[in-house]
Amino acid sequence: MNPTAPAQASTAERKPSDYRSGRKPVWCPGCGDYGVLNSVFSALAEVRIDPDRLVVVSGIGCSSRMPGFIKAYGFHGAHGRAVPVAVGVKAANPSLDVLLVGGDGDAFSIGGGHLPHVARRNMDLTYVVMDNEIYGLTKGQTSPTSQPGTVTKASPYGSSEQPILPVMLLLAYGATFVARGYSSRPKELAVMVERGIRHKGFSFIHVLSPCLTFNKPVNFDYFDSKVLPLPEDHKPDDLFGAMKLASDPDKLYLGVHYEVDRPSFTERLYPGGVRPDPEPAIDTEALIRRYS
Amino acid sequence: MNPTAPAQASTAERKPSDYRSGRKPVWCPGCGDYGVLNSVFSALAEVRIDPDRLVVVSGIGCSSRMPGFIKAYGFHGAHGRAVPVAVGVKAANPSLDVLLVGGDGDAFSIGGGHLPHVARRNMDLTYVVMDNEIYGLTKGQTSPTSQPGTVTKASPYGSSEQPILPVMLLLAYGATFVARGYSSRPKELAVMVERGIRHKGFSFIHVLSPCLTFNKPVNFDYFDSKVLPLPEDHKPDDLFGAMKLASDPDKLYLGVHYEVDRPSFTERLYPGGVRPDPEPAIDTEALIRRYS
Amino acid sequence: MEPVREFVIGISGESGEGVVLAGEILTIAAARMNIHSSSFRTFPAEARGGPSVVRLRLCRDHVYSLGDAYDVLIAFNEEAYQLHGPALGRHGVLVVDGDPEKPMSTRYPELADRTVYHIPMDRIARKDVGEPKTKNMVALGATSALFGFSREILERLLAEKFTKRGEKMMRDNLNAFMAGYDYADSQIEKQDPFEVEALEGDGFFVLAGNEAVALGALYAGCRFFAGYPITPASEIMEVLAAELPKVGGAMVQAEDEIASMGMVLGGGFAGVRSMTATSGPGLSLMAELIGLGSMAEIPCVIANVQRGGPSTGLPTKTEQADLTLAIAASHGDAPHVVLAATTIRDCFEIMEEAFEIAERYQIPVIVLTDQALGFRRADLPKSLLRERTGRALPPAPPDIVDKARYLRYQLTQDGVSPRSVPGQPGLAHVVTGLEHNEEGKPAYDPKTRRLMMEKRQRKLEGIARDYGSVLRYGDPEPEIGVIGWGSTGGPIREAVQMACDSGIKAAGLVPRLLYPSPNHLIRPFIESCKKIVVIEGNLTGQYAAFLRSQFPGFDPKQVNLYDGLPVQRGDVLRAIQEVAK
Amino acid sequence: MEPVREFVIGISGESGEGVVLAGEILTIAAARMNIHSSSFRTFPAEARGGPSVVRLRLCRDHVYSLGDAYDVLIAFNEEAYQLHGPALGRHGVLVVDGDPEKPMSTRYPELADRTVYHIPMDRIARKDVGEPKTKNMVALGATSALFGFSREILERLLAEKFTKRGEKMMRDNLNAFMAGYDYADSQIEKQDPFEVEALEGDGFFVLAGNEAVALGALYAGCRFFAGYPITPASEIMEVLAAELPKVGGAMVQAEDEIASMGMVLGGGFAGVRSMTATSGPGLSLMAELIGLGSMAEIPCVIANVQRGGPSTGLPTKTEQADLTLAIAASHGDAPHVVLAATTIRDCFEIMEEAFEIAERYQIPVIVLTDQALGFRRADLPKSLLRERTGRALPPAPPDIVDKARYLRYQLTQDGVSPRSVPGQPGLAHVVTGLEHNEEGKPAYDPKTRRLMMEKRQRKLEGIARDYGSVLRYGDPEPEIGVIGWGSTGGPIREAVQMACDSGIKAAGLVPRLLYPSPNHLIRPFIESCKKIVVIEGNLTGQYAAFLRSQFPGFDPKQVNLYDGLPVQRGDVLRAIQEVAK
Ligand SMILES: Cc1ncc(C[n+]2csc(CCOP(=O)(O)OP(=O)(O)O)c2C)c(N)n1
Ligand SMILES: Cc1ncc(C[n+]2csc(CCOP(=O)(O)OP(=O)(O)O)c2C)c(N)n1
Ligand code: SF4
Ligand code: SF4
Ligand SMILES: [Mg+2]
Ligand SMILES: [Mg+2]
Repeated sequence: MNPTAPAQASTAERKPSDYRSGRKPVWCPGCGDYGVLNSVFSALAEVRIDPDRLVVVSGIGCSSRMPGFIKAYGFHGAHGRAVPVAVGVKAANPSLDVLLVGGDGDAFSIGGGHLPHVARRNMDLTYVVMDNEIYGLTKGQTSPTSQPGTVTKASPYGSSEQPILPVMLLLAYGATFVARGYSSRPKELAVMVERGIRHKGFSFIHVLSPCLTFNKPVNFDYFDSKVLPLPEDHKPDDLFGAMKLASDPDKLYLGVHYEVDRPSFTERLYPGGVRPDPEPAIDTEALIRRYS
Repeated sequence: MNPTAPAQASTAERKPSDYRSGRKPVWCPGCGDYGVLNSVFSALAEVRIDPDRLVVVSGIGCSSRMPGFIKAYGFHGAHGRAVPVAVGVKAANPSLDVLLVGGDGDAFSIGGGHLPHVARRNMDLTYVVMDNEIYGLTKGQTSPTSQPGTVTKASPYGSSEQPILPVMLLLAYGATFVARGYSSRPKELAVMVERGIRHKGFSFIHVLSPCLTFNKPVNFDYFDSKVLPLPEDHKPDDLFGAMKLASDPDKLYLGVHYEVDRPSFTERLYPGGVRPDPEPAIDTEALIRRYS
Repeated sequence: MEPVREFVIGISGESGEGVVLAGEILTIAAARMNIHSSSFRTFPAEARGGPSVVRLRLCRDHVYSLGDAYDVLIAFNEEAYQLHGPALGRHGVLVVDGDPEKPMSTRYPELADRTVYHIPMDRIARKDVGEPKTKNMVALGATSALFGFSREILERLLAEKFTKRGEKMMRDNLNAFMAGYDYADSQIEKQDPFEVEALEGDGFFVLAGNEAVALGALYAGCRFFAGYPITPASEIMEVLAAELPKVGGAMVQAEDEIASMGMVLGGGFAGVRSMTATSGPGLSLMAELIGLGSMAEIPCVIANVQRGGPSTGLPTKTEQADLTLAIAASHGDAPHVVLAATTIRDCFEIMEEAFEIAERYQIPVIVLTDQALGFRRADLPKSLLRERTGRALPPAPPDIVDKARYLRYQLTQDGVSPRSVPGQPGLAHVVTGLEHNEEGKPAYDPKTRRLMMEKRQRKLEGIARDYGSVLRYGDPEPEIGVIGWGSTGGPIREAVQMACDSGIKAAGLVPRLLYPSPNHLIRPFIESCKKIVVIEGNLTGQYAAFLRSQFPGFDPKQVNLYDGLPVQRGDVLRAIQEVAK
Repeated sequence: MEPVREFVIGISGESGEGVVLAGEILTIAAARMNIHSSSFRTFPAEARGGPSVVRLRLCRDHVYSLGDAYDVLIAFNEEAYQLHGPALGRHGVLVVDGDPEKPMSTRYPELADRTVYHIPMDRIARKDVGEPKTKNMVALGATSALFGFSREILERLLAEKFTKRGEKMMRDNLNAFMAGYDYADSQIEKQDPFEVEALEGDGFFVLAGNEAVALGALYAGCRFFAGYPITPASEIMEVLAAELPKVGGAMVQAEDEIASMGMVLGGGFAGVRSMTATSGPGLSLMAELIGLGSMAEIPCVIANVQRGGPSTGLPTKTEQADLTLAIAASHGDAPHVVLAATTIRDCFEIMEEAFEIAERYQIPVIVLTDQALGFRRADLPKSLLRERTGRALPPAPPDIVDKARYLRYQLTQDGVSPRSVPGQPGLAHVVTGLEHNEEGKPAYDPKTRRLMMEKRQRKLEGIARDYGSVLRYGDPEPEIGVIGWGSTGGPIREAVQMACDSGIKAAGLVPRLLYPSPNHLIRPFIESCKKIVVIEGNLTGQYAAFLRSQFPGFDPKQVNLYDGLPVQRGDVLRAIQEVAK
C-alpha cells in the first residue's frame, strides 16, 4: 500500500498487541484465520502503522470478520464489495493506510469482477485473502478455489469445475506485488504482509488458511504436503517465471512471487500522492465563463 | 461451443445470407462491427448451424445490438450480463447452440466478474468480443482496454490506468480456446469464429473492431500498424508461449493463440452432453423415505 | 391424571451437543407415529458454537404455528435451563442433566412447584456408554420413555440414521439411547400428564419450509436452478442440487446472485422452468434483471427466504421486511408478481402456482418465505407427492398458421403474446430489454411505448383475477379483523381461533398473492370488519402501507415486530385482545 | 405590429447537421443579452444519426418549462418540417432550407396562412461558403437576423467557440453565419412579430440539469465522485471529472455501478463528501449497498437521472418511474432519503441539501432528476455561484471527553450518534452491515435489535421536520389542487398560473423531499383543496400510491404519462380543466 502514516505521523515503536481490539475472534477453534490475524498484527507493528490512520476493510465471510479484531478504523461491509469500499477510502483520502482482508469466496466469486481493476489501477492497498477453498460462513459450499471433486451439500456429486489460480490471476491482471503465505507459517506470512504494506501500489497476498469445520480434507496436513518455498533462482520481476510457478495446482509456492515498481493510483491522481492542503479554491469565474 | 445441431438436425448447406435477419444494423457508417457481423454470418454458414436451434446472446452496447441482425433466436439483455444468460440457456437446454457477442465494456468492465467462471466451467459457448477500446453506445468513455492517455469527456486529463490484456486474462482463466481476430480481416475472422464454434467447451475470440465515432485515434490504421500473424512456430497448446505473445501491448497477434481439449460443462453435467429424453420420472417413494 | 396429548417440547444445549439431531429424530419418530408436529431450531450466527434449541410441538391434528410456552423442556445442562427456563410454561416439566441428589429446585425457586426430572445424561454417556458425545442420545432415550415415544420406532430410526456412520458409532448411539430410556423408565416416577399416543395411518413425511420450496419446485416441473449460497436460503439449492440431476435437470452454483438471476432468465428463455433462491441481499442484487425479465417477458421464479435486514442485518434470524423491495424490484414500471407462502405445506404448493403464473403470463414471479418458515418443519401427508407426477410439458409452439407473421410481442387483450422457444422451427425472434414493437424490434415512438407499457401491465389484471387467493379464518361476521401475510399466516389462523373461542368475534385474512393485489377478495373482508389490525414482522408496516395505497380510507391499527423472532400466535392474540378492549 | 418578446424556437434537422450546436450557441447568445431561456435537445437513441431537434424558449423572466407549441420552427430540410411541423403553433413561423421560388405552401396546405421564410441554407453553405458542413451556421445567421439576436454577440461567441478548432474551421463558420445573416437581412421581408430584445444586466450563465447537479455538488463540498457511464447521467460524471482535480478532489470511473456505490461508501466513511450519479439500471444495482449505507450510517449521495424504464427501456427518453425503487431501495427496513429536484436551479441547490442531510444524519440520500431536467438548459444568475465558497469543513471529531467511552452508534433522541472519521486519534471504530450494539459490535439479541432499528428510523422524523420543503403555487383557497414532483414541478407552476389566469381556482404542490414525507406540509394542502390531481410521468402513479399510503382517505385523480416525453404544462393544464369541468 505504501504507507503514508509513518512518514507523516508518529514513528513510535509498536507492539503487535497494540493492534488488538480486545474483541475475541468468533472463529472456530483451530481455524486458520487466527494465524493470519497474528501475522497481520506483527506486520502492522513492524511498519509502525498508526492505528488511527489505518482503515481495515472487508466483505462478508468468516475471514471478513477480521476488522472487528483489529484496533483501527474498520469497515465490515457487504459480500464481495471490500475492494470498491477500500478504493473509495483511499481515493478520497490518500493519507489513510488501507488494508483489505477477506475470504476466497468474497474475493474471487462475488467480488471477482473488482480485482482486475484494482490491480490495473495499482491502487495503494494491501489485500490479504484467506483462502480455505470453501464458503465457511454459509456452512460449506464450493468456492472458486475448491478442488475438483469437492463434495458439499450444494455439490453432492462432487464439484466438477476447474478451480481458479489466484496468484496467476493477479499476475495476469498486472498486480505489482503478488505473494503467497500460509497461516501455519505466521512469521513468514508476517514478513510478506509487511512487504506488501511497504510496497507502493497494489499488493496481493494469497494466504492458505484452512477451514477445519466445513472443508475437512483441505486441512493443515493437506497444505503442508503442497507448500514449498519459491525456487532460489526465481526473480521477483520475472513475470513469466512467476506465472509458470503459479500454474501448477499441486505446488503451492510460498513467498513473494512478483514485485515491480509502477506509479500508484494516488501518485497519478494527486501530485506527490497526497491531497493538496489547503484545498485549492473553486475558480468560480472560470466556471461562469465556461457556461456563458 | 461444440455445435449440437448439425449432428442432430439438418446438415443442409447454408449461405451466409441465410442468417441475415433483414433488420438493418444501426451502426455508424464505417463501424468495425459490420465486418464482424459478416464474419459471423460466414462462420455460421460454414458450420451449417440450424438457425432455429441457435441462440445469440448479448449485453448492452453498440456491438451488443448484433443479435437483432442475425436470423436466429436472440437475447439482447442487460449490460454485462450476456455471459450468465448464455450459461443459463446452455445449461438448461444443452441441445441449443449458443453464441455470445458484445463489447469490451460489457465483457471486461461490468461483466468482467463472470469471465473467470464461464472459462473455468468450460461452458459450451463461443464468445465474440468486439473491442473498440471505448464505450461506444454511451458516446465515448474509457473502457478497460483503453490505452493510457486516452482523452474522453470522462477522462479529460487522459486516462492513467493500465489497460487489461483480454487474451492474457482468458488464458489465465483456463479458457480452452482463445483467439484474436480483426474486423478488417473478415475471412480470417470467419475461420476463427468457425473454429471457435466447432471447439468443445468455451471459446473466446477477441476481435479488434474500431469505433470511428468516439475513439478516433484507435482506427483501422492504428490497428493495421499493430496487428501481426502469430509466429509460425507457436503451438496452440503452449500456454506460456501464448501468454508471452499476449503480454506485449504493442503487438496484437492474430490467430488462434491457444486451444486444448478438456471436458466441457454439458459433457460433465449430462451423460453424453445431452439431456436425457424421455426425462426420468421423479422417484417419489425415495423422496418420501428421505424425509420420513 | 388425564393424559395431555398435545404439547410443546424444547430441547436445548450447546450447539456442539447434538441438540439438533435429537430434535430431528424425535420429529421423525412422531411422524412415524402419525402424530402431527411443528418444529423449529434456532442456531447461532457465528459458525462456531453457542447455545442451540429445538422446539417441537406435537398435536393430533395438523398445526400452523409453534405454539406458545414450552410444556416440556429438555436441558442438556444448567446453562440451557437458565437461557430457556423463562419460556417454560406455568405447568411445564423440566428434564435436565444432573444429579437427582442435588435438585435444581433448591437453586431455582421458580422450579419449586414444577415437575423436574433429573437425568444424569453426561454421566451415563461417559460412564455407561463410554462416549461423552452420545449425551444427546441419552436425553433422547429418557425423553422417549418419559413422554410415550415408541421405543421400537426410535431404535429403528437410529439404526437407519447411523448405519452409514460405522459400526462403533451405531452401537454407541443405540446404547446411549437405551441407557437413557432404561434410566428414565426405571428411576423416574412420572408426575406429569404429557404423553403422546401413536395414531393410525401410514405416517407422514416431514419437511422444513426450504425443503418444501425445493420439492414444490421439482414437482412443479422446475428443471433448472441457479443460485448462490446465502443463509437462510441455501437449503433450497442444496436439495435441488441433489434432486435435479436425477430427473435430467441441472443446477448451477453461480458466481453471484446477479449471475444466478441471469442464468435463470437464460433457462426460462430456453423454455425450461427455471428458478433461483436467495435472501434479502441477493434479492437487492437481482433487481435489475427482474426488470429485464418483466420487459422481455421471460418466465422465471425467484424464491426469497427473508432474514433480518437491512444489509447483512441478522442473517440467522427472521423478518418480513423484503416485501416493499419485492414489489418495487427494478427501476421503472416493471410488472411482476409477488406471492407469499403461509405454511410449510404452502411452501410446497405455492411453487406450483408460481411456475404456472410465470409460464402462463411470461413474467417473473417472486415467492416470499422467511427464515421462520424455511427452518420450521412440519408433517405432510405422503399423498401430497404421490398424487403428482412432477412433469411439466415443454412449452408448445404457438399455434400460428403464417409463421412469417408471428409477432412475439403481439398486442393482445390479456397482455399475453404468443411465445416460441429456441428449437421451435420458423419462430425465431429476438427479445430485448429495450422498448420494442410487436415484432420485438427496438422502438421508441410514443405510441408503441404506450401500447407496450399497457400490454405488459394488463397481465396483472388476469393474474389478480385467476390467482388471487386469500385465506380467511374465524367469525363470518367479525368485529375484529387481522390481516397478515407469509409466515404470520399460521399464527393468525390459530390466534383467531383462540380469540373466537374466548368469545371475541375475530377473523383473519391472509392473502397469498400479494402483488398484483387481489383487491376484489380483500375489500369485502376490510368492509366486513369493524376494526382491523395488520400484523407483520417488520418495522415500517410494509404490507399495511401497501394496503393503504390500495384502499383509500383504510387505516388499520398496525402491530409490528422487528426483533428477529417470528411473529407468534401469542403476539397475534394479544393484538386482537388489545383492539377488542 | 407589436413585437412579441417571448416565444419558442425549434431548430430541427438530421443529427449530423449541427442542430445541437446551433441551438447551444443561440441559447448562450440569449443569456448574454440577458434574455431568460429554457432549452432542450432530443437526440436519437442509436449512436448514428437520426432526426434531432432543439427547442429554445425565450422570455423576459425566468421560466420553468419549455412552453407549448413552437412559435418559430427552423427546419434544416423538408423532412425536419414533416416531423416537427405538427408542433408548430397556429400563428407560427417556419424558416426552412429551400428555394423561395418553390414555396413550401404549395406542397403543404397547412402553411398557406402561416409565415414561411425560405433560406437556401444548403446552397449558401455549399456555394458561397464552400463548406457544406456550415449549413447550421447559415441557419443560425438567418435566424439571428430574422428574430433580433445581436450580430456582434454572436460573432464573438462563434470566434470563442471555434478558436480551438483551427483557422479554416473558424473562418468557414463565421463566413457562413454572416452569409446567412446577410441573406435574411437583405432578401427577407419580416412579416412576423417575434423579436427578442437585449436587456440590462451582466448576463446569465446557462446550465443543463446534469451540469447543475455536478456544480451543485462541487459547491456543496463534494470532493469525491465515483461513477459508471450511463445515459442520461454521464454528464454529471464528465463535469466532475474535469472540475474535481482542480480543487484537490478525485473522480474514479468505476468498473460498474456496484463498485461506484461501494467507492462512495468508502469515501463517505473516510470523511470526504462523496457521491455517484446514475440512471435506473444503475440504481437497481446499487440497492444492496444503499442498505449498507443505511445500516452502517454512512453519509453518501446518489443522483439518479431517470430515463424510460424498465430494463434498458427508453435510454434516451424521460420518465419518472424510479420513485418506488428509490424509496424501497434495499431489502429490509433501511431508512434513507429521497429528494427530487424540480427545476434546473433546483438541481444545483438541492445538492447542497442532499449533502447536508447526508452528513448531519449519516444516511444515504438519493436525488432524483430525469432526462427532461438533465438535458434541459436554463439561465441562472451568476450570483448563484459567486455567493458560495464551495468549501465543506471536514467533519470535526465528536466532542467526547472520555474517548474510551466513545460509542459510534450511541442511542440518542434524534437517532444521530457521534461520528469520528479515520485519522481522528483515539476514536477508531468498526462499522458493519450486521446488526450491532452501540459500540458497533455485532449483536443479535432482540432488545439491541429493537433499539437500533428504532434509532435509525428516528432520523427520518428530524429530516422530515428540518428539510421538509414543498413548493406551493397558485390560489390560496383552491378548488383544484395539482400535486407532482421532480421535473413536473415547472410545468405545474406555469399551468397553475395559466389556470388561475383563466379563472380556475387552482393551486399546485410540489414536494422536494419525497421520503421521508413531510406530511405536516402536505396535509394542509390536501385538506384545503376540493379536488386533487396527481400528475406524474409514469404508468402506475408511483407518487400517488405513496401519498395514498400516507394519508388514509386520500383518493386523488391520477394523470399518468408514460410515452417517453416530458410532462408539459399543457398536460397539466388539461388535467386541471378536466377536473374543473
Ligand atoms: C449478496 C450476498 N450473497 C451471499 C451472502 C452469503 N454469504 C456470506 S459469506 C459467504 C461466503 C463466504 O466465503 P468466503 O468469502 O470464502 O469466506 P470464509 O467464510 O470462507 O472465510 C456467502 C456466500 C451474502 N452475505 N451476501
Ligand atoms: C447497468 C448499466 N450501466 C450502464 C449502462 C450504460 N451503458 C450502455 S452500453 C455501455 C458501454 C458500452 O461499451 P461496450 O460494451 O464496449 O460496447 P460498444 O458500444 O463499445 O460496442 C454502457 C456503459 C447500462 N445500459 N446499464
Ligand atoms: S467455519 Fe471454517 S472458516 Fe469459519 S471460523 Fe470455522 S474454521 Fe474458520
Ligand atoms: S458509436 Fe462507434 S461502436 Fe457505436 S456504432 Fe458508431 S462507430 Fe460503431
Ligand atoms: Mg472461504
Ligand atoms: Mg466498446
